[in-house]
Amino acid sequence: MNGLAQHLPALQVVVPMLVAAFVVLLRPRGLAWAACTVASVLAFGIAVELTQVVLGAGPVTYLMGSWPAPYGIELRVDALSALLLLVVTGASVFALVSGRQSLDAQIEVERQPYFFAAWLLALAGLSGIVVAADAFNIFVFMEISSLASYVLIAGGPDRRALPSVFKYLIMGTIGATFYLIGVGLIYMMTGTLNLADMEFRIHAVAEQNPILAAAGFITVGLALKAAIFPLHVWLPNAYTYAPHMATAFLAACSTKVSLYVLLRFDFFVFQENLAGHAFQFAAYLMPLALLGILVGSAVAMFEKNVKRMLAFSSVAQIGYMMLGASLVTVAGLTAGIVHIFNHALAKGTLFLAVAAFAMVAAGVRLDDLRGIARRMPWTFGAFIVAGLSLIGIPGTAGFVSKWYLISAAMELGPAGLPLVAVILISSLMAVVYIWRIVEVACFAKAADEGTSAVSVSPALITIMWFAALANIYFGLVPELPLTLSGAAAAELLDHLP
Amino acid sequence: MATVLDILSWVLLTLGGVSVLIGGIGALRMPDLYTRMHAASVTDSMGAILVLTGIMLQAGWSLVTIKLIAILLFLLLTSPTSSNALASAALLAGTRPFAETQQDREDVT
Amino acid sequence: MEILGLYHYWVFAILLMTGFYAVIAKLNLVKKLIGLSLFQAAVFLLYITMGKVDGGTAPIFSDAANAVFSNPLPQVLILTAIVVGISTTALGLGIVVRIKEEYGSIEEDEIQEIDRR
Amino acid sequence: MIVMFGIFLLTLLVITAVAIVRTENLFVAVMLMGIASLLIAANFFLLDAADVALTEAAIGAGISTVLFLSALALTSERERTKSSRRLLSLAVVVAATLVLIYATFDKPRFGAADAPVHTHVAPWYLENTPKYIDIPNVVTAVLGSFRGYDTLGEVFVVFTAGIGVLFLLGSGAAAGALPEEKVNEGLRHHLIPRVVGRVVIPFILLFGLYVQFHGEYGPGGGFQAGAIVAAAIVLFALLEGEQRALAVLPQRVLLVLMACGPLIYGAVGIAGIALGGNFLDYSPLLSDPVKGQQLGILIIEAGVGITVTGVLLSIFHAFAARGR
Repeated sequence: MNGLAQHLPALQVVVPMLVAAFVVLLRPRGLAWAACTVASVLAFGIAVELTQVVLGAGPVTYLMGSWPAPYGIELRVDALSALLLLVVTGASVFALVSGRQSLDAQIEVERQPYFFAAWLLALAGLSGIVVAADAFNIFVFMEISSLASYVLIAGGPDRRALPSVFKYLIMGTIGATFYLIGVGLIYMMTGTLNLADMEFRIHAVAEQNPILAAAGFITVGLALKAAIFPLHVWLPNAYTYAPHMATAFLAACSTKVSLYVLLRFDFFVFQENLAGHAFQFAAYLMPLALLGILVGSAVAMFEKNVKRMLAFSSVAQIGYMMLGASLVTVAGLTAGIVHIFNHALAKGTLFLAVAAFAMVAAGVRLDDLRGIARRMPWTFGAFIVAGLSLIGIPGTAGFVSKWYLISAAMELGPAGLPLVAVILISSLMAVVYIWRIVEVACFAKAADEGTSAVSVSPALITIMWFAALANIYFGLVPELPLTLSGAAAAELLDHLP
Repeated sequence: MATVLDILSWVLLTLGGVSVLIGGIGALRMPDLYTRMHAASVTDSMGAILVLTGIMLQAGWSLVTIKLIAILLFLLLTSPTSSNALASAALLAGTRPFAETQQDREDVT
Repeated sequence: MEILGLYHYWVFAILLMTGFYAVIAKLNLVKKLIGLSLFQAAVFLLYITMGKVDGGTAPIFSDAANAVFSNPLPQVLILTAIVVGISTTALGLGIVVRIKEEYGSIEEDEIQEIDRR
Repeated sequence: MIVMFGIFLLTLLVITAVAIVRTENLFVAVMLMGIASLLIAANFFLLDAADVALTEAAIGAGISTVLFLSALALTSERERTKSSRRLLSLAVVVAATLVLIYATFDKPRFGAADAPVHTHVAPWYLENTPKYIDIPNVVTAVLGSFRGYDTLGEVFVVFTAGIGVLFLLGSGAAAGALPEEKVNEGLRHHLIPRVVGRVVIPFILLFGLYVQFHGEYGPGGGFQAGAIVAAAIVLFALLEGEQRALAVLPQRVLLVLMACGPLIYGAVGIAGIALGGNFLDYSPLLSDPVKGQQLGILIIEAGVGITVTGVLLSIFHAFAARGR
């Protein structure tokens, strides 16, 4: 078994990818879901195994084709990548296991093999980005994951999915191409594509024009993909009109992987090499992060469609992650990274609950959810737990990251007070928009009771509650994500002199 | 011998270039689709033959020459065919020749 | 030679931005995709330009001794990028065709108008 | 001379690009885009990138134009509305152009042999290709082996696009049930194109195979070959009608081809693990590592060619079936 264990970083990507090619050939089309789920579970197992290895023995590297590092392609899994792998594969497993019923309702059976192949390709693409240690390889897998996500989102039954996905395709491609330009400019000045080698060789040319331009292109390109305010315009519609389970999967992990690449580049490649790196973070990214938090939450307060409300809330949450990173301290980064994990838990659970609502109610607008709490008490309970986690009530996972974020901001002294204020205000706004749903669901009179003969599958309820309890578990026992993100933050920052 | 070949090849290349130029001017200046196609075919036929022969003379007797002959054969087969397809498509789509309409108009008045 | 080198990079910049302009300013969805192709093609030019070596030949070994070869790596990257580009275009066109079927239009403003109703 | 030629081509390219943006006729824009691709390909050839030039000509000017045209046939040929936000867009674009031009001034001199690009990683490939892989075309060596993982990813990008189009537009399988009068007859009643097509198509297929298997020695490889073979079959479909093309290569077969390429590629990679190497390590495939590398590259190139053919044809049929 030890023989296979050393290949885990490669298998993490290859297993879902090859199963995807296999899925389209499956004859009884119902098998597609099963094959996809099995591959996802396998990928999750590999991610767990890798996390244990990383926690025990530090970063793992893997040489593709056995070629030495800057010449061949290297894979590298460290604490940060392990955390992201857990989030990506975990989200996929949760959404698939619980989502059979919802997906069957939204995707015609004859189209399902393509849909599930695209799902696995999205999974493989996202994992591929996370394990890659090569700038161009990241681009290739970014494209796999993006194309596959476009397919997933376009599967939505509402025709408005199509213009939204087109917009996403255009903006996503612009982002990827900007990234490619940036990588090209760096390659031109350093002659290498391997990230570690790049960091080392960029020293000599750090102050020259092309590197500055490259930093700009890469940051803007990845910010587009990560939906950092004000480049988030593709996100709300794409998440609103996608099939519910695809939203649950993608909302939990896809933008965060782009954010991960951004952190990789900013901290590994540029950090020591650009004059005033910390200052640039504070000057450009922090205001955007703060604006994103406020605008995202504010818009969410007035949204009438629950999925869109949660999507805008995602824009705000990405702001939290950026805010943590833009403090450029161990505490700040730890908070930002742990929020990647906690937000995935909370938002994933919320979208699962929304998918369950959608099966019984007529739609996912606020009006459709009148009195839903009485009809679906279990689902609604899970929704409340996840909502509390999103707000950041003590005892939930969301509280952990907000607490860390606030204490990181307090480290700045008096200058940190406005940041704390923003975080608190935004949390209050979160209370407002979650409350709007609670109010409608509990106290409004249902328009038409008993129209739905459909009942939510036990798998969905179980998984949803499992995820909701995970929110509480990681709120009370946050060791695992905190250890990983602490290690990740330390790794990102030990490059500082 | 080499010089003669060289001179010959350059003469062919120049002539080929001139035909391509004529074809280009014709395609710009002619009044309607059919006459434009007629002009452009100078590029296809004379231009291609002359230029490719010129290059063949430059290349001497080697694998390159054989490839060039293959290209030439391919062009001689496909370009008249595509012109034919284009013209009949235009006719089907109802594009009338310019000169004819002019003539018709004069006949009417 | 210096001017030619810079000229290559300038053409890259101009092409890139011409394509970009079509993507952001045009409302026709097919035109946006055409602009996107142009935008990506410009990047290909950037990579290939940096791989050129004076007096070099294509990096294919032949019998000629001590030849100078141009850089193979950017060429490999761009081979990949070209294929990625056509894949994106194909998927984009597929979406446009579906939009046309559902909305009867491929103009962004008209589609927004229809959705608002 | 070459310098002047380069400048000429590039200038032409800029003019074409501006024309593409300005024209309101989408058909014209697509044709101009094809011309721009050919100009870019010619320029790549001047820059010593024979492989890339071939690919750009086959894919950029060929396949991409076909796809755009089939999409235009299903949508509309003219832009109805003009631009929006023109001044804002123009301002953004001009500013970004200036930034890019500003960035050019510290770049290594064009063609300088001592630029970092030429001194760091690339020489290793040129030095070690004869030693480890021993094929003349270094581009194929890097593509197939040294950076084979990127190429695997690329095959999956193509595969994803194929799946996506089939998912969106349906697999075109319904075409078989069409009433007789609606069947697309292609140009069956046009004698000249059909006769010439019959003569030419076998040679195009032959050329495709040549490009496929000559990739180790000269410019070529799976992507180009796949595009060429697909082009030949598309030509057949145009001349003889969709139905006949689908009779030769039914949708189901195309789907199998599409999925087979990645599976073949992945199987070679897994074989590397099974035989004691890393993923995509071809050396253990045969007792002689160099021969093993060559075999590995041959197989994965075949996988690439199969996928590209399958995907391009599936996409073509999906668009074509939509038109009826």
